[in-house]
Amino acid sequence: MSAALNETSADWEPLVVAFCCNWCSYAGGDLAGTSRMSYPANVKVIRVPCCGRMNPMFVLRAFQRGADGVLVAGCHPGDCHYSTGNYHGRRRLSAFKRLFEFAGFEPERFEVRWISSSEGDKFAEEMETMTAKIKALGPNRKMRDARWQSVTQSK
Amino acid sequence: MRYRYFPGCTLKGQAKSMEDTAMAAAAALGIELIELDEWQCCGAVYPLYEDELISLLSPVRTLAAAAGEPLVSLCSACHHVLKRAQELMQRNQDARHKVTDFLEVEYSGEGRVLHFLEVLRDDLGFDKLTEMIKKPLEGRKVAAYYGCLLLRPSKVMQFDDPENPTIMEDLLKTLGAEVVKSPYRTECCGAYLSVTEEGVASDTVARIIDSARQAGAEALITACPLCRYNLENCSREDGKEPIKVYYFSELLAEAMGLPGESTGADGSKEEVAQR
Amino acid sequence: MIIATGKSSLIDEMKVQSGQNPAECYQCAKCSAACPVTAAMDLLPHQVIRYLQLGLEEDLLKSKTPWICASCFTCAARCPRDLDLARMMEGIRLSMLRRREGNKFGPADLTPEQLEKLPQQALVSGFRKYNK
Amino acid sequence: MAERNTEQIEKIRDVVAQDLLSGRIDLLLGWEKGHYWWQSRPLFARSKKDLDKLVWDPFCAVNLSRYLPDELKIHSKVGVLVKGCDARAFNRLLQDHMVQRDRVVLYGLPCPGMLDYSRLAEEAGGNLVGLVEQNGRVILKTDSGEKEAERKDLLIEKCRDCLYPNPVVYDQMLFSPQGEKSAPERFKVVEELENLSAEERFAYWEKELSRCLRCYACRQACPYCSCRECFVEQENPRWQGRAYQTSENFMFHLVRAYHGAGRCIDCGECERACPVGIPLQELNRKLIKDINELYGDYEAGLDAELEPPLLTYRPDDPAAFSEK
Amino acid sequence: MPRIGIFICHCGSNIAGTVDIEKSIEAARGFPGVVHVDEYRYLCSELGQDLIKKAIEEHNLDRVVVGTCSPRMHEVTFRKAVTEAGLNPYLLEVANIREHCSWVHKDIEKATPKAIALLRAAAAKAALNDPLVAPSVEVEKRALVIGGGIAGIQAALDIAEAGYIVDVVEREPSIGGRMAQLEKTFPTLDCSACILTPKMVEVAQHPNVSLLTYSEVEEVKGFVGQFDVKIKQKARYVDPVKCTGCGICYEKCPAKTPSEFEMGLAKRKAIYVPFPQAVPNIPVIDRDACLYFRKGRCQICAQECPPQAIDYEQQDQIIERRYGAIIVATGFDQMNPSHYGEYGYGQHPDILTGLEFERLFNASGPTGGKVVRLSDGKPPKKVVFIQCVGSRDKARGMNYCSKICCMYTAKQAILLKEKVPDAKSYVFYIDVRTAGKGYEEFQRRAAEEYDVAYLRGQVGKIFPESDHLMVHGVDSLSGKTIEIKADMVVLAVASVARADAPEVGRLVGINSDSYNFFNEAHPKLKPVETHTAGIFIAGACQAPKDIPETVAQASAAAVKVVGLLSKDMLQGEACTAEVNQAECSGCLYCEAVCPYSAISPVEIEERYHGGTLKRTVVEVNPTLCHGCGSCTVVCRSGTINLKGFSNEQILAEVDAICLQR
Repeated sequence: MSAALNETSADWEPLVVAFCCNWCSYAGGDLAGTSRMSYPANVKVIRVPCCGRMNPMFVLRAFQRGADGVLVAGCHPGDCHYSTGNYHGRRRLSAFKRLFEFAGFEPERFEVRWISSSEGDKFAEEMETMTAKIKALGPNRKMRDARWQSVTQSK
Repeated sequence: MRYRYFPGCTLKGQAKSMEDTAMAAAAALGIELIELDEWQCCGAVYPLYEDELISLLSPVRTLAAAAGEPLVSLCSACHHVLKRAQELMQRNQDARHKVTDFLEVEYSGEGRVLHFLEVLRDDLGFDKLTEMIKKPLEGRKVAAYYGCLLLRPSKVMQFDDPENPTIMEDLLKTLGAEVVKSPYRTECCGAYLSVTEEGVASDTVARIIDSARQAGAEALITACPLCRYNLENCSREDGKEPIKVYYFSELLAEAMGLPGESTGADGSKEEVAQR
Repeated sequence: MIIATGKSSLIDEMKVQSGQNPAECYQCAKCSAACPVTAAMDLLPHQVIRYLQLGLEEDLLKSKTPWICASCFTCAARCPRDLDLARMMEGIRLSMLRRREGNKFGPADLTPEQLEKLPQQALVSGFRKYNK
Repeated sequence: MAERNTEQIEKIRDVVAQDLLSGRIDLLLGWEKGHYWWQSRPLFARSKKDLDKLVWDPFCAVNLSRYLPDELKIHSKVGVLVKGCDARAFNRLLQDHMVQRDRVVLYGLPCPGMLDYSRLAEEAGGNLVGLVEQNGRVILKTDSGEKEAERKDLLIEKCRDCLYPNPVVYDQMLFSPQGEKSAPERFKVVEELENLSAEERFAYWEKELSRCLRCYACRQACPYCSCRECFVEQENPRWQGRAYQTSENFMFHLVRAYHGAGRCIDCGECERACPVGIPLQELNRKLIKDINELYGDYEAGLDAELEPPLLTYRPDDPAAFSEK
Repeated sequence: MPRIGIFICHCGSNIAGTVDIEKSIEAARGFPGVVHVDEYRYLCSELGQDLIKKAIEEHNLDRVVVGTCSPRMHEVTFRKAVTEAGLNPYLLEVANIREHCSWVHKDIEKATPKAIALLRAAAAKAALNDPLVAPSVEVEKRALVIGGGIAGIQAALDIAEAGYIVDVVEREPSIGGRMAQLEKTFPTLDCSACILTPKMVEVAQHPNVSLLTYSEVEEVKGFVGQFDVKIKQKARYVDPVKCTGCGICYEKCPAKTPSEFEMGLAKRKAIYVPFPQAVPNIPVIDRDACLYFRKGRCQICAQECPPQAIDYEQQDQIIERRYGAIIVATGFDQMNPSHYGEYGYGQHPDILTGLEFERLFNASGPTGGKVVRLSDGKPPKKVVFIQCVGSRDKARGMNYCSKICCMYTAKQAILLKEKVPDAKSYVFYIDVRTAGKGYEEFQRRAAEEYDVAYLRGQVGKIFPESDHLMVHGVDSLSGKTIEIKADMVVLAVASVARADAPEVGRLVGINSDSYNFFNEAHPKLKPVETHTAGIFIAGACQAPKDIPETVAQASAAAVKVVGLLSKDMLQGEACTAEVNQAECSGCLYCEAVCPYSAISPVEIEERYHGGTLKRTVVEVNPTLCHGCGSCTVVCRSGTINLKGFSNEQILAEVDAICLQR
């Protein structure tokens, strides 16, 4: 069954790409695992050293390639492993989020969360919520690269 | 300086002298107080329960009637209810929509809500007032009694330091009186307990008056008709030298050399606190 | 004494309508120390919160204390837990008025002397407080 | 023909000619007439003779500061005529370390706003052959006669909401400054777009951006595009796909605008340069508006000493996410 | 084309129970560049690692991907394994298919495709991995301790005893800190000075310790092993070499000002030592109080000083030194309770804070050790102690418990009884907290043997009346409101972070909690470490604590420092930023956002139109770079990149993850 067909059917499952800071949220995700919490498999995590490493182009690329939602998770402001990364990240990604919404994306499709390494429960919860929100919105077709789709189908 | 003025029920009755003296003083100070048309009750008590929206109807109607102009009252209870209702309207959208929809008025928390004392302190300035004092209250030992409603909750009322207020003392100083500070000046007088539990009010009043007397006060000022009533009527017979209770505006008018008399709570003139 | 463990509708309602959660109180009793009218109370203010915490609804409904409370807000002004006990007291009073469907106090309860002497403000606010 | 402001042009010539002669500068960036009378293009004057071609007329819209980084590679000291927007562009380049302050002489020209030929032609109706300016009005001359119009109605888009017509940085101000300006409608279009639904907004941009030819004229005109290699041309990594499709156009324009976050001086050159008329400035203005809202008022290019908002932070900054 | 090997771990049934290993292997075989795929029950075991090493040899693998538990768990293990097989450790990539997959998903139908996506992303990233080498950093064998209170003193002594050089920076003219202000210590009632002074002398005389008193840290740059610190030594206007500490100067000085050490209850001179046992015993001149500095005349101290040690021309000095490690031990403040209007602090001389009351017991204190009322000099007969003033108060104070107040209040009540035998103490408390060796016994002694009335409740308001303080309180246990005609009230105010703690934190590069106390790296397992390598914390700058706890923490921090200084070299970070200088436009935005000053401008020469052109670009100091990557985002052209998390790698991961839904 092709991806395109999949998307209209009731059992369509969204793809959520989560960029997680190595020091807090990624570890929070580990804790969710060690605590055997559960969240939807729709979420796939990419490890980054810090949310200050998050280039908005990574987010746009994900949407081009077929992501339905993107989450960036970093340390709580004030707790950055590199002391200022998330402060910078907060400004950069806030500006980007506003622009992203201005371009016509639904605000829910891109979110930033602060999740510490001790917040396994919050990690699971945020992944659950994000997935549910994206599910309710339906598949993202904005900026989706049609050619990439055909690659997807052939694989 | 132009303000809309909300009198409230008591100022047209027993506390007429507060209104008369304040209006006279305001006129002399160039403070224009324009009484709201067809005003109604201030609401009497601010509803502390979220679903008691009915009690908000009259204060919000009043606030809306001021149409964004600064709204002044003299009675501390009226001021309290209006100020808190305004804060709720600013803070709680849901309540605002319900109340304004029901009243069919437009109001979203705008306009300054002031007590006349604040007008004197902040807008006119006590310095300016000094120039208007013709008959300073020299040698008169007067203590301020604040009560509750002007001060608390301080986050909303933002009237003065809730535990160590100074506005009335500063006024008294301006009027030339000898200011006496009594530690119980911010304690409750018993409020409407005098209606149902006179004994309780007698205790609280006794403490306030004793403490003022001990500090050397010969008279008290207040901004609340109910406080004045309690201070005058609920104190126990103890054979000591009585203490006079005035509205702040009465001493204000007196010091400015304006005609006017203190009206006791029962209407008799120059009535004193203890018989 | 058996502590009520079941749900108390009064307390649940009180929590929602007053926005106050009695569980946040750690019983330092500063409210009682600050209250100017404890002399006439059968329960001290902090005990009222304790009763709320324990779900002792019936005992609360019998208490005189909520009716003694003069809403002077001194307790709320000084509470280290940022709780507004004046709101909780109001909640209990209102629930009692609403449940018992009767008024606590009306014009008939006033003496002619009181009617004549009391300031209008006292009558209006008194009726507001004691009537449904 | 546009009537030339000969008096002003003479004054400019006098001043810069002297500096060219004395060696204070060895190049002057100014304007000369283009192919048509309603076009003025950059002039690179190295001698007094070159200055004969100098003009200062209502068509000198081109932002000259943009040429500084390249010219400074071959000239040791460059003079440049700056309008309000050229001066702010200079500050932008200064802040980006693309120019050195002591190697540039700025001649300030308070700017009355430039005129838009297409608006002139439309207003004139017939074949427009020239114009005369008089007290804030413009007399349009056509084959069939004359027509008068309000000057402010004929301004090019970027000048309509210009807040700073006077140079904010200069070595020498040549004329007395223009009066204070306000731009109440600066964010009007942005706000209108904000009020649309996400779907409507996307449809709007899809329509606009689908027309992009990816000629990158917007980038070439822009004073904040100062990279040696633009991300669109990079092979490794390949940020930007080569294909002419809307997805890639979105990528380009969102990233282009984002690269100007906290840096764009709102000079409007990108939009003026766009051959297909994409309202690029609205993307830039959206970022200006939001950054001002979130992190305090900041106008890029006003003061080169003030740190751009995306290079700094406050610990209690607000965020645009649903979690603060 | 790289030659990638993929190894999938079953982790017993931890992974294999929820991820279909067979299907995963099959899918992995199809990933670009993959030449070998294998599986094992426990890949982290000795045998599992051998399996990888052998495959590297047999299949000539140049990249390895393991599908295992979290990289935070075993990345190090597998990096070591591939190194042993001759590969650079950074050519390994981990796909976290346990914590992020098999453990959080129950359905094998959903977990398997996700595991495959994670493996694909790891393989895509691995294909772009470069061999990396972590730079080595030489360790400067000298430590800096900031703060000369008991924490700083203890830490410095321990480091010095281990044989390393240590500098102690103290802002005040003398070391000693808060402990020097105390009369006695609980629960033993040792005289504070008697146990502290010998330590102060010991640290001052230790050959490995340099005391920099009346000094402040101005700047900290660098990183673990090599912190470059600027210290400002403020001018004392007294030559420390000439000064004999005779004290004639402050005896003769005519200018008086409130004494900080005495909490403003007494005056000191403009030239002064803060307290008699000060170390070093060298006075300083307070410019703001000195008549000579204010009005240009006086100079009495200079005239009277026998060794002529006064030097009005002395200037502040900047000392620049390199340290291998830093301990921050900057202590705490007491909350000013003036905003509690009901307590009337600051409005009546007989309403004191605990520390102020403490000074009344001290023989060199404001009352010469007599416990008397400051209003009339009479000994107080009824003293009310109020606990939790500002602590446990989310409305107007601090949410936390200040931990020491229950104990010092009991102590002060006991001391009071000893000094004024007919005095009666009343303690208003919410809870009495006495966890600690001998603490509960001590507090009980106060209540049982020293006649201290513990009243469970709080005080509503204090009403000053003629010659006494009317305290309105409540005892919730009896349900009685209580009024006490007190002679004195002592407020056990909250211990709070120093007002300038956030600034110190920023300066040093460590972060704080919401109360501005410095954060430890882990609340349980790393109590003295911070998130910044090489910087440690000790004492009440981390949270309120008593002396034994402070000393224990100081020794712990010292051990960490000694461990660090015992190494000659430290391994730096391999994943650092790198610049392509040819494409760098030199806008220097990266420099502006780098938290470690690792990026700096540098001029290069370049051919241009036949000639050469000088232009500015940036360079990265890899030993300073921590690899946060913040620079990469402000670099619009991607000219500055992060090794190990490069733009190419992250984009490849995005592409790979999005490939299969």
